[in-house]
Amino acid sequence: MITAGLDLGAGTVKGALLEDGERILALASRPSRGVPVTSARAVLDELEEGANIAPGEVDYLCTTGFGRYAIPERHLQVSDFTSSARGARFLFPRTRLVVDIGSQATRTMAVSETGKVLKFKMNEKCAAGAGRFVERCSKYLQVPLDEMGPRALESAHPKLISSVCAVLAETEIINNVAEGVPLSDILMGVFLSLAQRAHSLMRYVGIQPEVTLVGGLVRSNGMVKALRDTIGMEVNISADSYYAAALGAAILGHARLRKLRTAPGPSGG
Amino acid sequence: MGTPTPSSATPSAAFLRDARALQRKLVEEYYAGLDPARTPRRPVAYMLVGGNLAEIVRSFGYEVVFPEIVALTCAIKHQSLDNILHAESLGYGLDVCGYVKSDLGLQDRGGETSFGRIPRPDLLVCSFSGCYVYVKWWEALAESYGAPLFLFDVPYMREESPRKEDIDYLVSQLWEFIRLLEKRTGRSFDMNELKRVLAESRRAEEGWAEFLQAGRLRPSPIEAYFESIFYMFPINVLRGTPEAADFYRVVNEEVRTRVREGILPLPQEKFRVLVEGVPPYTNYRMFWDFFRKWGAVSVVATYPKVGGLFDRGFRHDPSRPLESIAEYSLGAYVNQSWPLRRQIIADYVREYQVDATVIHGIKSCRSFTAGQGDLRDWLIHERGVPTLYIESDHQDPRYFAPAQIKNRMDAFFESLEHHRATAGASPGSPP
Amino acid sequence: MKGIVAGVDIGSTTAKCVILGEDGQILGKSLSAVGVDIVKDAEKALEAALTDARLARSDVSFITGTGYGRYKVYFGQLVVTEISCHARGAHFLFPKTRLVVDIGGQDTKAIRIDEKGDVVDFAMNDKCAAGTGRFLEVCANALGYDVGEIGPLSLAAQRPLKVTSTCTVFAESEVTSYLSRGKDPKDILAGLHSSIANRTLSLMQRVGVEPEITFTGGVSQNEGMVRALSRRVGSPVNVSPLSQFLGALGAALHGRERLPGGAS
Amino acid sequence: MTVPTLLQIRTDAALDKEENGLPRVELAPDFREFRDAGSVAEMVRRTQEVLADPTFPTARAWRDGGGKAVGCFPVYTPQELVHALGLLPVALQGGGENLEISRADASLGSFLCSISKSTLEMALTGLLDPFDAFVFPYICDVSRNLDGIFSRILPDRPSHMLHLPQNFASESTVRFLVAEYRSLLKKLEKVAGRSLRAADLAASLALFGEQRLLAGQLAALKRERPWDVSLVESYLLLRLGGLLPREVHVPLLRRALDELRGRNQKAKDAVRVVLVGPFCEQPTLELLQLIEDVGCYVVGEELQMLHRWYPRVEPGGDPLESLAAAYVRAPVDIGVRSTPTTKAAAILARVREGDAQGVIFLTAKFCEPALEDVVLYRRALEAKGIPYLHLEFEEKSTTYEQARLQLETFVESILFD
Ligand SMILES: Nc1ncnc2c1ncn2[C@@H]1O[C@H](COP(=O)(O)OP(=O)(O)O)[C@@H](O)[C@H]1O
Ligand SMILES: Nc1ncnc2c1ncn2[C@@H]1O[C@H](COP(=O)(O)OP(=O)(O)O)[C@@H](O)[C@H]1O
Ligand code: SF4
Ligand code: SF4
Ligand code: SF4
Repeated sequence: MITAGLDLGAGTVKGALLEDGERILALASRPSRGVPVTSARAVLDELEEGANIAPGEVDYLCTTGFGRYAIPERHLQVSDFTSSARGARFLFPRTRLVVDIGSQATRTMAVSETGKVLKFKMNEKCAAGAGRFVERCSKYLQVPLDEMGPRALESAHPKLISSVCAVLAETEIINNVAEGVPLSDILMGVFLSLAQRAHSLMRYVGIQPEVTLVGGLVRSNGMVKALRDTIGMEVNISADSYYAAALGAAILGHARLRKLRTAPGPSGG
Repeated sequence: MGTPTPSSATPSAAFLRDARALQRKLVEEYYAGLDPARTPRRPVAYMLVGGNLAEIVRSFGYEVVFPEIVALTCAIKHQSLDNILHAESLGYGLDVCGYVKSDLGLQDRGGETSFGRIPRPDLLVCSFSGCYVYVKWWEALAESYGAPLFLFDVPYMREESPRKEDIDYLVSQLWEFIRLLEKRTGRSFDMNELKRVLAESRRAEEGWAEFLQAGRLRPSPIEAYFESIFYMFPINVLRGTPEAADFYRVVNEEVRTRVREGILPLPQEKFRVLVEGVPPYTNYRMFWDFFRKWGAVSVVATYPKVGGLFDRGFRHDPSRPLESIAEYSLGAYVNQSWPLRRQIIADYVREYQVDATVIHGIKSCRSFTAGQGDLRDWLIHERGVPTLYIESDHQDPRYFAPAQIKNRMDAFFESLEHHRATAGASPGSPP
Repeated sequence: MKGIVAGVDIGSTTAKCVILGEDGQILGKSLSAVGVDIVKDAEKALEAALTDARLARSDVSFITGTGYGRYKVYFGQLVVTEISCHARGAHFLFPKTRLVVDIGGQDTKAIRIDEKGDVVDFAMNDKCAAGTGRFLEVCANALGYDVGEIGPLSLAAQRPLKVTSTCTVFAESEVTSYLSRGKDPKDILAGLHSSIANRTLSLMQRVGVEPEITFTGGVSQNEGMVRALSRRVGSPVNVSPLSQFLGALGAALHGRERLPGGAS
Repeated sequence: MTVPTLLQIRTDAALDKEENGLPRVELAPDFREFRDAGSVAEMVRRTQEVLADPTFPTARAWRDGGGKAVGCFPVYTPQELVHALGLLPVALQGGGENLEISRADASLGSFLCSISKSTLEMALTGLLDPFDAFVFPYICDVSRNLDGIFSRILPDRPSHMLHLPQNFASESTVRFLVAEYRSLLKKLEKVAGRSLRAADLAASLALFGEQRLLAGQLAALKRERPWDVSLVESYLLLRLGGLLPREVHVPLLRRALDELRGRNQKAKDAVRVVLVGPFCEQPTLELLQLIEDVGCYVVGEELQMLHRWYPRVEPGGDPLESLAAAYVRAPVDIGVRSTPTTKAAAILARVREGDAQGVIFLTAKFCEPALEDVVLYRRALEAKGIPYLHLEFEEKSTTYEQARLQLETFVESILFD
């Protein structure tokens, strides 16, 4: 059984192809601004190519993410929380708390042993606490996204950002630069501010080991360090964590398909 | 409600002298006296500043804690944010009053502050006088501590003088409260003791009113906002003790010295300002600097009246103990309807020869803030008083944007100064 | 004695400089982005304007700084807030102005002025960055446009949509969610513009809406915004190609008044 | 997963058209549109039309018939007093999605709930012209302060702030409330041009008692057979009750109940939830529908509380005192009333009453009374392992992505294993 999971995020479309709900056949991603459908199709093609299978060999497609309703041929769609939680548990089976920092939102969920979401919370009010903010800082500070993490790690005295507003925070950063605060301290300050916002969400749902970080920011070692330092606890990461939601969708798709095949009957959902 | 930090630098050594030192000492002694480890331990009552029943509770031997004051002390000492963040992780939203979050966060973390440990309550007295949040806050305290809660329901003031039915309602609640205290403490109520405490209150009130009214002098020997906030501590927290009454003797002595020796809050009083609203305690010094830079002295302010409108004549009256306590609780500034509030402000503008008003709105305090925009409009268009409205928070430093606030204050005073210069009045030049 | 004066406006987004001749004619100007080194940006803004005017630094007798970075204009002799400067600048270009609306990168201001160009009352966006130039930039980017393109596009809308988000950053997601529902970007843009116009009107009403109205700041270069605003106000608003420079111009004018014999 | 719905809420097409001007609905002074409404579908459609028009069509029609109307801010006003004087009490429950807010921000402040802003906006723009007087109960500091602003901007129309007592343990509370009611009556009598007659008040108590009884039956039906009546339907039927003359609404509600009781639809596999928080500002219809669309059955809520304080006023004795006593003894546990029990007990009782599987906190943005209770409620739910979700809403929203995402997750977290 081959199932595909597509995570149509606000910034990037990610896809995962899974065999029997266990073995990763391929992973792929593509930026998506605005309408994610074209990028999603391209990701699907790339997955099939990567796994070397013909189109049509995918038995089941499950979508998640902000654009989850945009793909008409999907068999099922699930929310980002549900899929990220499954994906995180797949990668780290002892996960009890998942932190997902994507481009527009930071989400946290407490999960059960089976990967079921028990409690969850996302940043709703202010957007200063998510990846898009990091992207803008990268533009303003003229440090490429990939380099922000490594540069931040050089920081000795991180400069925290006090403003709650993403836009005002940018001005604050610019002021800091003007006042001669070292770049690495500013960068670490950006990650720490994100980590602190995530921390308050995490405390809302309750912190329990193990903690697994997923979503776009997992790619930045600066973010990982900031989160570890802030919560004072180990945080699981892996190369595939970026694809957690897509993986989770593929896993949920597999579970659903198996249920359908073993007990054929009226389908709902 | 002023308990400023002892570590804060005095603006002018000559200006803030003995009274300020004495105030610091009173604050320190008060918090030291609260230490739960102290023996013999006295029962503790939590109370709100507005319309409080401190005299009655003191006459039963309770120690009184005012969580608002603890919270503002934390804010001045830059300790409020940690408590607020903790409260947010408990589920308190961004838009909940900063005092509530600061206090409940602190309580949940064990009550430890840099100025002492705040004891747990044995009794919760909620004077619902001017702010609905009080009710919610005390419900939360009651649920956390399981301590008995007395809700003193104070009708809102919509007419200038209290109605008879209001006083009747309040007095009968007071008797019910006294019965509760008798039951809790096993002591019986001593009316003479209450009268004695009220007489002390009255003495402090006389002194405090005298101090506030010094702002009418031209130039004003006092800073009616920033300085008053220091001196609010005794009238709000220690009212009913001889120390409070003695404190204002020292204060007024100092004010008289200032007048004699020409010691002023600022070398030159360029603008006589009325300040309305709760201060941004987290950036109190900086905010004061923004005024000083322009030669702006606040000669009158509404915030120091949250504990009672003593400057407008109210006194506790030992000959009518419960009635006067009832009248007192009706008289907190925020318990006045907007028409009454507007009247008070109009009187202040006239009596204190005010040049301009600065309104400081608090993002998370609706009681004070909802309608301040309308007040601004009224002051400018119906009263011809130049008015600036700025907004931040009393407890949450994340909402104090220094550059923005400074920009507005600069623009406001810059144009006032320019108008004066071109109108041929006192010329001034930007610093 | 009159002399050549300069005004340097260091905003949150851009640095502007205007050089004013003895008779009040504009000799040169410059516009550049504000980067991380504000002090240097201020220097550069002045240098560029001097080059534009073919003048040397020594030709200028008085320099005034304004804008958020006004205290970073170390080489100036005076600082004035941009509120007073926009008032002065608007009065200079359109002497009958009574209300100035300045929408810049991070702030929106409504400034009521008297017949001399002095500030009577002003109001600024208090809540957050919503409704400012940055807000438009973010939304433009989300739709894949440059900020210069969106005004004209919004004017071509057929069925304007409503954008209600009060937050810059969440307006971005509102915009993308409309896109994903297959809405025409022009209609979304028209919605954005009218939402900002509405918010701006609310500020204007704080100080009193009185003609003539002059629209200044970078966003006044956006004709979609100009149209949306005048439609919402119900009367035309003054704009000029110099609108973005009115802060700097006003600063120069304030400086000129400081020169001996300079006060008009 | 969809709940069968009879409603066309607001389609995108309709949304796009709304740019120019406000929709305007004209009703006959005898309200025959509602007297004759034969089916729930028709009642619901007409109510939606009325709500889309922020110029208060029912109050205008009442005036056309020669009457006077009194605007009553949420949550509780003794409408019986207004009615007994021959005045029409009309619930002021916000401006709806068609009203643009541009002036109220300046007077009131930025960090405030939508209902307070839209109410003030309507006052500033003449939309409250159909009213002769206003009542603001002290439910929170915002509502209280609104009264003070009204007194300045609408000086020739009386506005009264009613101090609703919060000390329910005192022996003198009822007496005080009677005195409060008398002050209100003094103002209303001037508006009505006559004084209150005891017999009229008794008749009003009976009429409102009937309305409350039916409202209670509707809530019970929704609780017992949530698949037979959608949340939007039950909400709109009650919402109408604060707008129409009660003499028209009571029979309408009775007809509606007859029809709803006859329904026999198939139950879906949905999660039974209680909605907590929207006691004052009302969520949009889209949001209410979304909650059931994603797979919830709402089996308890705090919408339209004005009809639900007490089942009825005890007959006999002094009617004014009975009315006050009914308020003081009301078994109501919401954010704007100091709780007679603990918050923990209150929320668990409500979950039990609805046999609910979870709780959705649906609080108006910036509504502090609601926000503060959420913490205590959630502590109690956590102790019992009952799932909950917290969402905030505003009067004007056009997208529901975030709400949908969280609602779906909530349902998935209960249904999936
Ligand atoms: N190499 C990288 N280094 C640092 N941050 C990155 C990197 N790649 C992506 N990001 C961050 O990840 C975010 C995108 O996260 P993602 O989970 O893909 O979002 P979404 O699912 O909303 O599209 C970006 O906004 C960016 O901040
Ligand atoms: N040609 C243009 N068309 C539309 N918008 C523009 C144009 N030029 C500048 N802007 C807007 O003006 C803003 C900058 O305005 P400006 O007054 O220079 O701001 P500040 O003084 O705060 O730096 C930018 O955010 C941009 O959105
Ligand atoms: S303060 Fe900034 S991030 Fe917050 S709501 Fe406003 S624009 Fe958005
Ligand atoms: S008056 Fe304002 S600051 Fe004080 S408790 Fe009430 S809401 Fe908070
Ligand atoms: S919604 Fe909440 S804050 Fe607003 S008026 Fe109603 S109770 Fe008060």
